[in-house]
Amino acid sequence: MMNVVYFAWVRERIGLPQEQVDTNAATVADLVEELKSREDRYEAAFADISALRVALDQELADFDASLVGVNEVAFFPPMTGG
Amino acid sequence: MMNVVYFAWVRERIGLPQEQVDTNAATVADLVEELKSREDRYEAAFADISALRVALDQELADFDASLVGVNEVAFFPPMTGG
Amino acid sequence: MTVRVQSEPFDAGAELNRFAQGRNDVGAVVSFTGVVRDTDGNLQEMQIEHYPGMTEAAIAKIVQDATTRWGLADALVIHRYGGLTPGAPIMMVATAAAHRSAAFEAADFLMDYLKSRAPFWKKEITSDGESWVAAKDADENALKRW
Amino acid sequence: MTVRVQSEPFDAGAELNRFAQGRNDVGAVVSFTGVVRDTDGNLQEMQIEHYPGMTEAAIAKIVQDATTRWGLADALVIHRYGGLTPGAPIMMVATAAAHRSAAFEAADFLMDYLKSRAPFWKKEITSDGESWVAAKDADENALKRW
Repeated sequence: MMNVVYFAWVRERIGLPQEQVDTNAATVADLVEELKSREDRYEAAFADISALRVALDQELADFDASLVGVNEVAFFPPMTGG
Repeated sequence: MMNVVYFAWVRERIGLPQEQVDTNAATVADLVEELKSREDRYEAAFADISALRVALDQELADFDASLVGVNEVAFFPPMTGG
Repeated sequence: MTVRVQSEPFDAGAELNRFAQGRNDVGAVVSFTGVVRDTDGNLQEMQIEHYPGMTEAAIAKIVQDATTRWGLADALVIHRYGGLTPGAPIMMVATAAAHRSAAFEAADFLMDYLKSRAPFWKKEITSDGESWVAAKDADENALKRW
Repeated sequence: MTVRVQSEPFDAGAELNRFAQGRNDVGAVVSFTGVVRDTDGNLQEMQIEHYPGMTEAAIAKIVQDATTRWGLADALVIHRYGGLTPGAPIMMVATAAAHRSAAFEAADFLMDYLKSRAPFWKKEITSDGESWVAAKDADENALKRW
């Protein structure tokens, strides 16, 4: 089971801040495809991957990164702190 | 009569913070030559003109600037504020 | 080094006065305070979301990088989350160094990195509705300076 | 715009909190505080001499230039003269602008110009004697950045 968390408008489009996902996806991109095939709200959130960022176990990563050994995947738009 | 003021080590070498000087010097450089010819302490203070700055009526100026209409001449080392 | 992520307001002046106190090797202290700006006069609230855990770790790494690179005597980052009203301080950064160029550059660097690498997201609630603040290309490009 | 030249200490934190208050068009406030540094551990006093009249006018002109160039919402300069002990604040600069780059650059500019164009001179009194602080070529060269 993978802990998947969402922030900002990704969270709003998907409709929840986090969920446990039963997945064997090898990479982040694979996980995104799995989620998109599930329901329209995921399709809406992940429509434009270039507008998104991903963190694996709280460190920024790429969409082609492996999920082996990862406990938490986070999806969010580019950060706007400061 | 010209009001001449000195700051920092220029003041210390000349031994006073300001004085009234009776002069017909046309430029700052002429005034410096006049003062140097007076006494050793002026010679000591003005030995290296490149190490000095001058202000005319409280605005930075060059040593070849005219003294026409000027009330106050100030000599000092490069500033070290901040 | 101090890093605080909090919903409560903070007193920038008091933080500045406490910062790098009692050190004789500090000649320069630079602070930056980010304030909720209401350019169009219709902002009701700025909501700031963050990623607890990752936020603190990401900021600590950025501060550590700046401290090493510029030999800072001390560094401070405070960043708020939750609902903020116009004019309220959002965050502050402070740097202390022997000389002014190090303090200035490190504070500038910290701001650039916090802006694009610390997991915060801003949403503006105006009388016309609400919208997420979009990241600017300029902010991402600013990182290339360092 | 505030310019103060004074012998009395000032409270940098209180000044920062008072600065640019109640303005909704300010998103960024940068402050710089210069502190008497005692690198070698033998500094007894820093004496600062200035040119009354010219000092205020020179600073006002520098602040006016920065305000125009970066469209500052507000700017503050406080500079002390007289005898200061190690760790004491010498001077402070603050800038307020809509965006952080303007506030940072204007504060950096103000410091560069105050350093080399405002008529202050520093003398260090140490246990080994006293000496005037020499101007650095780097400080004069820094002006070419602007």
